[in-house]
Amino acid sequence: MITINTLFYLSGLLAIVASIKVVTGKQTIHALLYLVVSLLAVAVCFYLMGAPFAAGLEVIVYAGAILVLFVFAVMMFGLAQDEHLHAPKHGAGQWLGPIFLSVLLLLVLIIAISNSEIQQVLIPKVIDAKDVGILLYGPYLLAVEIASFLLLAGLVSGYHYAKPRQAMQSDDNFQVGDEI
Amino acid sequence: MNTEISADMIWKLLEIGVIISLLIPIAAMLVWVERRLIGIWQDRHGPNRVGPGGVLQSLADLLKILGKEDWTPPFSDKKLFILAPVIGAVAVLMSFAVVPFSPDIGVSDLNIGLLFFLAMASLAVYSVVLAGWASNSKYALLGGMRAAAQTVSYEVFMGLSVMGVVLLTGSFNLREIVLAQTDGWLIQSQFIGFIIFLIAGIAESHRLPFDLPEAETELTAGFHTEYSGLKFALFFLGEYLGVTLISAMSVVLFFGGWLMPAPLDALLPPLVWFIIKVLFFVVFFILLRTSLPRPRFDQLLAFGWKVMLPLALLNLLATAALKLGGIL
Amino acid sequence: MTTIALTHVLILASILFVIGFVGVIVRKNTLFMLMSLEVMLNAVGVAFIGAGSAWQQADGQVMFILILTLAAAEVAVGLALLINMQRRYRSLDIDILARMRG
Amino acid sequence: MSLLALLPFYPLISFLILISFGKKLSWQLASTISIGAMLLSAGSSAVLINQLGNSESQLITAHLWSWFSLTTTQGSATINVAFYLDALSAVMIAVVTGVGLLIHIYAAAYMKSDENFSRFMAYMNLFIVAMLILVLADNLVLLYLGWEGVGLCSFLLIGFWYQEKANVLAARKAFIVTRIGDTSMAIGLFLLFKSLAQLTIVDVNQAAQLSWKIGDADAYWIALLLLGGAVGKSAQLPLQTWLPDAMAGPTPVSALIHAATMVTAGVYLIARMHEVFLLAPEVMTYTAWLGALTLLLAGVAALAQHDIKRVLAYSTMSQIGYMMLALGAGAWSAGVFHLMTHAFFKALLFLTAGSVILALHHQQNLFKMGGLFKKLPVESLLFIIGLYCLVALPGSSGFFSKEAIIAELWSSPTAGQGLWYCAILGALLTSIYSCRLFFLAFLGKARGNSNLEQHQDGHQENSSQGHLLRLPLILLALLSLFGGLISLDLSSVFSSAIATQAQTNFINEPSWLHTVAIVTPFIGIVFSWFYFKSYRENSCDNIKSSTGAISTFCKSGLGFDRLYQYVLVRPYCCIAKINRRDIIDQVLMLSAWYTKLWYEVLSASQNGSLRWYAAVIGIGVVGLAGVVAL
Repeated sequence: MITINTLFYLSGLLAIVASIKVVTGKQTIHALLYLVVSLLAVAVCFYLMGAPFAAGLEVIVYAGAILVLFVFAVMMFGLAQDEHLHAPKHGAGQWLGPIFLSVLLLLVLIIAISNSEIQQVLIPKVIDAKDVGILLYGPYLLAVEIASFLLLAGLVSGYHYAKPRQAMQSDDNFQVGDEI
Repeated sequence: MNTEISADMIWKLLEIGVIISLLIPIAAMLVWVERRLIGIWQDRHGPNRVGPGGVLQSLADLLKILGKEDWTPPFSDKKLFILAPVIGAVAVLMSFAVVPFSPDIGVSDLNIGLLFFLAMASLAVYSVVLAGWASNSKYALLGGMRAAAQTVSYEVFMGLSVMGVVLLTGSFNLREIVLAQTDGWLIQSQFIGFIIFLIAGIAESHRLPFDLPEAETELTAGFHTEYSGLKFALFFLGEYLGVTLISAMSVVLFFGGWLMPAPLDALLPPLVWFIIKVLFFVVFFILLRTSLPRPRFDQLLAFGWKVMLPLALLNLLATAALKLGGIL
Repeated sequence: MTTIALTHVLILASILFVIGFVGVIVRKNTLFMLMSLEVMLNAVGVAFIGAGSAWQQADGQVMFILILTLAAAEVAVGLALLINMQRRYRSLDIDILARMRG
Repeated sequence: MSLLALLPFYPLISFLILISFGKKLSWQLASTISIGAMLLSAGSSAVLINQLGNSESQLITAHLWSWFSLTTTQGSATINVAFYLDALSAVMIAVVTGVGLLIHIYAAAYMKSDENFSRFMAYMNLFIVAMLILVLADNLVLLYLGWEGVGLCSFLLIGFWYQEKANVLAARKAFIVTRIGDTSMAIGLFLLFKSLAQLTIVDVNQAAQLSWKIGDADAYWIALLLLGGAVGKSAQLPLQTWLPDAMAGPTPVSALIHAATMVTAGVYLIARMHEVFLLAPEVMTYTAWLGALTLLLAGVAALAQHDIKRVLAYSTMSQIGYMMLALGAGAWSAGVFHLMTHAFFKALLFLTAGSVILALHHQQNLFKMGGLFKKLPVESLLFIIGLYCLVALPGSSGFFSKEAIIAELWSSPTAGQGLWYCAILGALLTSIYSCRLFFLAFLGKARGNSNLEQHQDGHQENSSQGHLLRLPLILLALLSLFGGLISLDLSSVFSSAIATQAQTNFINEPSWLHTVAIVTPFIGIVFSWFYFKSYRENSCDNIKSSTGAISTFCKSGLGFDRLYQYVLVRPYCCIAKINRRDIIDQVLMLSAWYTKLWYEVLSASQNGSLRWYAAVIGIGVVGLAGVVAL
């Protein structure tokens, strides 16, 4: 029967599969959509874990804004051709080392998690936006301010970097003095 | 949530089925309503042949569309091409899940209902963007990019404009928001918020005058240039459902949902009042379409970021200040 | 009423994190690296939310919001740089940028 | 701030202006600035000396600021930048600023046509600054600063025409050779500080008297090392070889630095530190013997020189030998007195020689001069005055000072009869080489100076330059003639020395000593009159310079240069060649190699590939987490 647990595991599995598809994808747009799926699945997980506000933000900000930005960028570049040129060669050597390393990392993480005697079980009580807000504008006020500055910096630098320049040419003679 | 199938769950599923099966015809009917109204305002007849007064025009259109070849362009990205209209329709339909139609009717009483609505609205962007991308044609791509830029921009103000409502009612739950307006509709205190929400809503649903992603005169049809048949119908459905949704949300957020002032509320059942209000807004949307010219794209974005955003922020600020001062 | 074990949430986060990590190492395309980074950030978010729920504290969500902010800023700058890179090199291959070696 | 404190700053300011603006300044402006600064200095020192005479304590001090402080186990000593003027330094500043002023005036005219005129004047001013610091220093560290400063200026001025290799080599030689003496002096100062924990001159002299007995090892070594410094600076045996070569510099430099002032710094040092020397009688004897040997050596060498300036250079060495001899014999006042008079007449001689050289279009070879007496009568007369003093004929300033020295030798406990004979022999030699010089240059027939007339024309056109050249000469001539009448009262400075001498100074002196001393120069003149007859009466266009082995040997300064070349320079070069790839360096290079190894390893890891970095971070995390988890 469908329980919260099964739902959680299902969406977790979905997130994992979608993430794998993101990493191994060849088509940029497809990979992006898989990422969206992964994010939505994670959002479901959040909701099931009793964090509906985070789930909402995950969808609105992550899936709805950040990834749209990605899609927008991809559409602007017309990256499809480029991706085919530089797609990873699916030789075993390309993937072997990283996967070995990652499996090792995963093993270490899992061992660490299982050894640390975490007995907690998620309590199905909803922590709603109000709690988060109270905390955010109480003890975390400074963090909020810093985050706002971070966003401002991101805004300014994003504008600066993406500003088109007349003299921008595709020459490879990148010089130290060049403005980026 | 119980592990067994309860009568509650069955009732819920039934409710969902009924609402969806009602919504789609309503959206279809809106096409006829729109055409008729435009006709009337433009001093002509509009579709009036099929059925009494042309009521069955939409049905006829549907039949025509179903009879068409379901053509997918060979140069397109097939999966996405098919997926795009589906996303659009589904996202809008999902949004209706949180809309409280009346005290008893409503699919889900989600405690983050408003957020859910915003989330679905933001997901709806993918429909347009992907359609533009998957079509692999320049008009579609340009339309898609316009849609992405426009939607992402206006989503921000939409979110900000409804925050005033959240501030005053103290909840994301739409039912609670409606109930909080028992003493007076929020349009009194949130007039600016309502205006912003309305404008953003028009932009979100790509209605005139903000239909630049599908501007017929310059982009032939924007992101759905390459679409035809049932897939095109899905886009159309999505658009009219979107109009309905925005109207419904306006009613819920600013005009007290099913609530009516004291002498009037007893006259009709709440659901009817709700539908009347929504229809009022739908008609308003249609009127808007006929009466306003289309701006340039850069004007649209500049208007958004330079006028709407400061306005929304000011509104939020003022609301917060008044709330803090105990005035509201 | 069943509940989810925190261990499982953390393991889910670990798996997502590792997947993203593989992507960062393996992919040459900078765009894919950015996406993989998003996966990794998201995994961290999962861990935070899980922990927050386990202890019934809103701090987990606060941290998630901060991560969200970080991700937004990162994407803004990252994509702008990507646009520049595309303009300059007509490619998004990160190895092209390996010229500034120590 | 008192006048004393300002004294070195006038030339310093002038130096800064001249060196900063350099070629932008016209000749008029540059010479006005530098001479004006000297005039201020000279005026100030005249006022100061007057004040000193009137003051009761016989000294004037000025404390400017604390420089640094030294701490030892015995306590700490603060080194101040402070000036100290007593009778001895008064003599020195009189010489330095007075003669310096005259030579500046002369130099302004002499160097007028040089394109680096302001640089030259700047160096001259800087030299005056350093020299004033040296003589006014209240402590030995400041003295050492001045000491090195004058060495630097000497180097800069000898090599002033640095485009010519000989000049550069001479400058380098002067610098290196004096550096040997300076090193010795520095070690002496270290020892002094270690032993007495004092560096202020007055305190050192007092503490030395109190804490050492006569003949103490400390006193002996310190005095010996200080003597080493003095020997280097004053061009005494065995570090005398640099002075003749230093004549490569412009003539005013030779006059100012290498005759009148800097080379006498050694004499000043020993006189300053006389309390220490008194405690080491052996060292005083060494000083006397060094002086005597230098005196004779330089006299002999001067006999064979061809170059007019080299003759004068050897003469300077010889005269400083007299001063050293005097100091070694304990005739402090006489030594300092001779220093002063020598400054006057040797400056006069050099400057006159400079005028002659200028008139002869930079001809310095004696054998190509001759017959100048008729053509340059004024210069000849001035030169005769100079030589008159140098030879110490009765009535001249040199006579008074030299006779004072010779008179004290016989009965001195640290000198003795042998040295008296040396001094007499030196006097004889002095008169002989002076006569030779005069005969060769001014008498006989003109040899190879046909361009003199032509130059004379140019000379007359530029009469202001001529006046500027002659004015200092005449003043110096007057000083040389009558400087001997200045009564130097240094008893306040050398009171302790006089006290110690008073006890022993009663050895019977033979009555003929003074007669012999006075007669000796005349014997030399008479001898030369006949011996150098050919020079005197020469009428042909050319005369042979003797080319015999002895003559060549003498001409080369008794072969010291060659000796050092073989004994020191060659072996050193040899060792340097063997150790070209420095052995110690190789050991140090090991660490460099090691660093480079690490650099290469780390550099290889910085391959610029972002994915590689990420992977390395991953490996690090795996490692760390592994450690934590397992």
